[in-house]
Amino acid sequence: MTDVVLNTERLFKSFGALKATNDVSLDLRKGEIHALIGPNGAGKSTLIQQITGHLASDSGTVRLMDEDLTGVGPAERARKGLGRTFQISSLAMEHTVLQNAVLGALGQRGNVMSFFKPVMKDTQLVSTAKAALAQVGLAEFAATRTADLSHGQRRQLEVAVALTLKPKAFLMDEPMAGLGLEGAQQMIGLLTELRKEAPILLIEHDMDAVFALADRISVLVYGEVIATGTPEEIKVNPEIRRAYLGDEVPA
Amino acid sequence: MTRETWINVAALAVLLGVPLWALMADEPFIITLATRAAIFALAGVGLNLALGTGGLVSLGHAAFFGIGGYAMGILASHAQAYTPIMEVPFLIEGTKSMPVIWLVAMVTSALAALAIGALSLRTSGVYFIMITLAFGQMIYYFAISWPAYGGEDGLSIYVRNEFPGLNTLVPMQFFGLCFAILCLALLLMNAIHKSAFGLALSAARQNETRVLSVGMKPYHLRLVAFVISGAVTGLAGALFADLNRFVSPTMLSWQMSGEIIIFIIIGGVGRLFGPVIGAIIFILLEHTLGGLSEFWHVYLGALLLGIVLFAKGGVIGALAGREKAHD
Amino acid sequence: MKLRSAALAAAMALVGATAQADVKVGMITTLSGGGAGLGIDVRDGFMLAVQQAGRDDLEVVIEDDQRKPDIAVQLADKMIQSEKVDVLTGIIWSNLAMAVVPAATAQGKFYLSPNAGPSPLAGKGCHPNYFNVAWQNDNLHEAAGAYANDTGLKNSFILAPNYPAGKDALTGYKRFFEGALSGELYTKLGQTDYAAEIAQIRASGADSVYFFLPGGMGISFLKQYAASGVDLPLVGPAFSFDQGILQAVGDAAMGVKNTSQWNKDIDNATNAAFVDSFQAEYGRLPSLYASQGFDTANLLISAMGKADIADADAFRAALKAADFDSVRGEFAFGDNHHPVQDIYVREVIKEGDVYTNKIIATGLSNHSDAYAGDCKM
Amino acid sequence: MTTLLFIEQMLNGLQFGVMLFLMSAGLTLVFGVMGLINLAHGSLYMIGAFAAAAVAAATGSFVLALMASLAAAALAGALIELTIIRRLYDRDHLDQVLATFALILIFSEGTRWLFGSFPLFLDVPPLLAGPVTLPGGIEYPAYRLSIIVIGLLVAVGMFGLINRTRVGIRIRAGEADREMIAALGVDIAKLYTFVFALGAALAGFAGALVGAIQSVQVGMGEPVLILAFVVIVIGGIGSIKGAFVGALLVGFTDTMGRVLLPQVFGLFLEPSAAVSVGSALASMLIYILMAGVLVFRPRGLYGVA
Repeated sequence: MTDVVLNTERLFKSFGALKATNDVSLDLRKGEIHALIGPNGAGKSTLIQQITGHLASDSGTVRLMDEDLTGVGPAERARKGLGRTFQISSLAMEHTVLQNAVLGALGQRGNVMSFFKPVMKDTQLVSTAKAALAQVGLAEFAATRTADLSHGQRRQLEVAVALTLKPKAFLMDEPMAGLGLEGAQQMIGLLTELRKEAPILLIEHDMDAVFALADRISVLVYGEVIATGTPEEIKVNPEIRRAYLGDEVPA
Repeated sequence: MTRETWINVAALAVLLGVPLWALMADEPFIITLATRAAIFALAGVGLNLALGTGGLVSLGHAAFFGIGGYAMGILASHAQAYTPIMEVPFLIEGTKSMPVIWLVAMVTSALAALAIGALSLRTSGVYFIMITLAFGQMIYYFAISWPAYGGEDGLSIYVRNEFPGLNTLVPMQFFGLCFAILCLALLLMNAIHKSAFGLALSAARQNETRVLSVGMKPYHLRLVAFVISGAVTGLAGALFADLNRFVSPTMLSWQMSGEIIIFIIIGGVGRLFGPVIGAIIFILLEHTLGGLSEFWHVYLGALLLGIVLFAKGGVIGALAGREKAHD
Repeated sequence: MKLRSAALAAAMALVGATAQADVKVGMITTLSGGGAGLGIDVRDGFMLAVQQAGRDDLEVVIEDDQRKPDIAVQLADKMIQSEKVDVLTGIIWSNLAMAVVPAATAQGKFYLSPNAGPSPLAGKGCHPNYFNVAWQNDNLHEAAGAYANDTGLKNSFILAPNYPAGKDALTGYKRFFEGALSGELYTKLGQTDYAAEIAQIRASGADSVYFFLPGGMGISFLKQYAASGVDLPLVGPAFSFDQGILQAVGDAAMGVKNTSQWNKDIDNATNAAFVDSFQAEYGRLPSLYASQGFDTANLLISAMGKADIADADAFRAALKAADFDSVRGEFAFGDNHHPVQDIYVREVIKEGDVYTNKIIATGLSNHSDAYAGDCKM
Repeated sequence: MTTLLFIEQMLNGLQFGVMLFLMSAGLTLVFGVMGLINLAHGSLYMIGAFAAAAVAAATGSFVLALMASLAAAALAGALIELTIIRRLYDRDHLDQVLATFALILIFSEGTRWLFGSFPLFLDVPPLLAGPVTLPGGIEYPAYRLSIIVIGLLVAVGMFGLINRTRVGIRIRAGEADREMIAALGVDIAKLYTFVFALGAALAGFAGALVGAIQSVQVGMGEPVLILAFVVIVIGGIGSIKGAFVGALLVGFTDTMGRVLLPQVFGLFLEPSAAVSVGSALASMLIYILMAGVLVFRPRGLYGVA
């Protein structure tokens, strides 16, 4: 499978008696959006954190372009091409929008230990950052203080920062959360574009968005992947309907 | 120019203008006071990189201030006694040359900051405050009980050290030197603040995960900031010891660490000129309140309390409003 | 801080043309924070003498050093540079004196020490313009060593805080004590719990304990020692048994021997008058420090009567003559400008409700100090 | 060193540890519940000692003095909580450090203004003066034994309060989730005032208890403050159990370091150098311990992440 960009093999993570992830194997292929769904507490966020390296796995491996990431810290995983957006906006709130984007570009370039050159006059970084802002539709807000952005705009900025990293794979944790209908539509449009740059592992609660966007869907319940398939396959899978959608939906 | 820039220019003008006036009015003591303010400002400028930009509340910066002071005291006392500092494995002589002393002060305090920072930065929040305090106390008690360099009595030198082309014993000339160094340090900090490093460091203060997820290590950023910060504060310590021609463990006490933080708070945390304005006001207070009452610390406490509770952002914050998100 | 006494201010208003130059004194002492009691006593003793002299050609400027060396240096600069004082005095602590005195005397000012007497200033670092009116730091400890010999003590356990004055103290004791040492301890500066040390004393087999623990450390030690049931005789220098802190120690101090160059029962007219007038003025018994402040001022005033401050050599000679009535009785300066004096042994007693001392013996007579030989001037 | 002396020194270590626990219990309680760093804790300790000394001088009763220390410190605590401290809960640690540092200045000089610059007299009650003989022939001061007992009682009492009482449940709930407990109808502001006053009372009580065998003077709170911080940081800030373990650890380390280090260095250095090096190291020892603990356990022994 040469088109696999990111995959996990038999990931485990327990907190005491709780098995947050239990033997999770997934892959993310070139050009696709792979959605990860499951009820609250199913272990989605734990899984993302294991993939980004914020949490150490009890066992199992994460591979990016066939490279084993075991023992590699979150910062290095980011530099190797994992672009992540957060469930709760995770931005430098006092900085401007452009500064946040430049921060991403800077992380991608490396060499942060530069003390004398004004970073906001570095044309290369600034143009990368501006391009990313333009792509998510935030170009006109470049000089705005991030704290002054609306909720939806912060989500867009999260994506823009991930873009500046020129990632090999995106990991997006609920990018639609809290967005209005219009905002969600906008975000769906944006993600559709983005999959061309790099595949997206998408965690999302908004089922309309998931079924509209995803090429494949995996369902996580009690830390286990109970099924993976196309939206159509998932829709008709009776086991999933029972386990995930609940009993009120007749099988 | 923004309002903050105007305030900054005014602060420098006051710091330079007052001693010039004092020179004309033949009030050499005012010049000494201004020198003291400039040196305290420098110490604060050093700490401000860690505390303001980096968000690292170090309650142990007196360690670096004192190490800088002792670098001066040890080098100069050996030079004045014509005894070498060590002979094996190689000969090290004392010196009375300020540039050499400054270099040694900065290198030794940077090394100390590297060691202390490398361990302390494993913690965060209150634990960081307390572990830096612990390291400060360690060095303080070491200095008090180590007899070789005077212990609690400290070390006196008879004449101020030398700087090529200047007579440092003339108050105005020594002030000029300190003022110039302060300006250089401000330029340096301004450059750092606008640099790639500055952007990343201040982002790490605002949001650690963000910095991690764009591929940078907050630990490294903070450690480098802590080392630069320690070196600048150490330089201030060497100048302070030279001003008094004396160094003692008092420079290493936790109250000293507290005072350096106070300069920053009065002026404005994270503001380039915060420590400058804070130090000027602190010196001013020390001398006006001291005349009012034997119990002037009560007033100082009340004033400090007022600033913390009601004037967030210090004097600069009150006068210039929120910091401009600059680019 | 300028605290001119009311009487002085009134006198100042009457300043007329005098033949001699006025003398301006800068007093730097500790008036706030932990050690303020000592500085306040020195100041009060000094100002009492100034007031009694009623001279209109003497001005005193008083500032608080907060017990911080760098503040003391700064104040000294201020007094010399802007107040243009002729004489400096007042410093309580050795480390502050070491910071201020060498620079002040080098600039041609006179310095009269009412308390601190660090060894460098008595020996190699002595200076013609530096006069110590109290003692060299080792003196009281030396007298304690001599007294221990006199009373037949053979085996002492000694302890002091781990800082230069503490080491000087034990060195001073050992210089005169001829018996053996069953233990020598340096405690942490500012330590407040001495249980471990007292256990070591109990186990050491010593026949006596000598301790130098100034301020709160001494109070803590004495209380804890009294409660421990160890009953070896205690000897200490006057600092832990002074009028100011004795009341805080209470019964735990009763009967303890301590060495001092002054006590309120020294029998001479000056002393009696001093004790009475101090009590009348301030409503408390004078302390050792007050007596030192009083003597310092009277030394200065005696010199003003003999010479003009403008003529430094003559003024210095007048100071050296020490031609004043000391509360200690006989008083003279040695060649290194430190006192040559008797040092007494006192015992803590209770007079009515007040704990105080009475002299029971003389530890050393006409005692100088160990460093005078190193002084070349 | 004989076995007997060793046992006595261990007892001293225990006693010092318990004393440290008394000093730090209030501090860790306040931090645990409100997340507040209170540098003025030492000042409350001093207020307790001064109140006890003043009342003991006036009435001659040690029991009344102890009660006065509790009342005065609790009152002072409640007062500053209502006027100042409650504005600090939502501030960052830096603001808390500075504001409470300012309170130290005010309290210290204010006390000096009221009581003068000389230490006050406070003695142990006659009943507990002098030593008692323990099994094995160790003579040990009765008062110090009482401190051990009282300290252990306070420790048990605090565990009981936190784990067994309604107030304790509220305190624990407040630690976990401030908004939740407010939603449940508990007056969080009152609860905080109560906890702060309780912490202050504990500090004042320790001040009176320890003041009887130490010096009651202005500035007595600051060394205690630093020690208390060392203790609670080692134990994990906010944990009563951590404070207890940390206090014992510091007590033993400090006591045994003072006793043993000079002797250890005496094995290979000449006596005066050994005493000097050993004492120097002993005075740094607890800070070395604290740095060591934090390097390996950045949140202290029982701290929560």
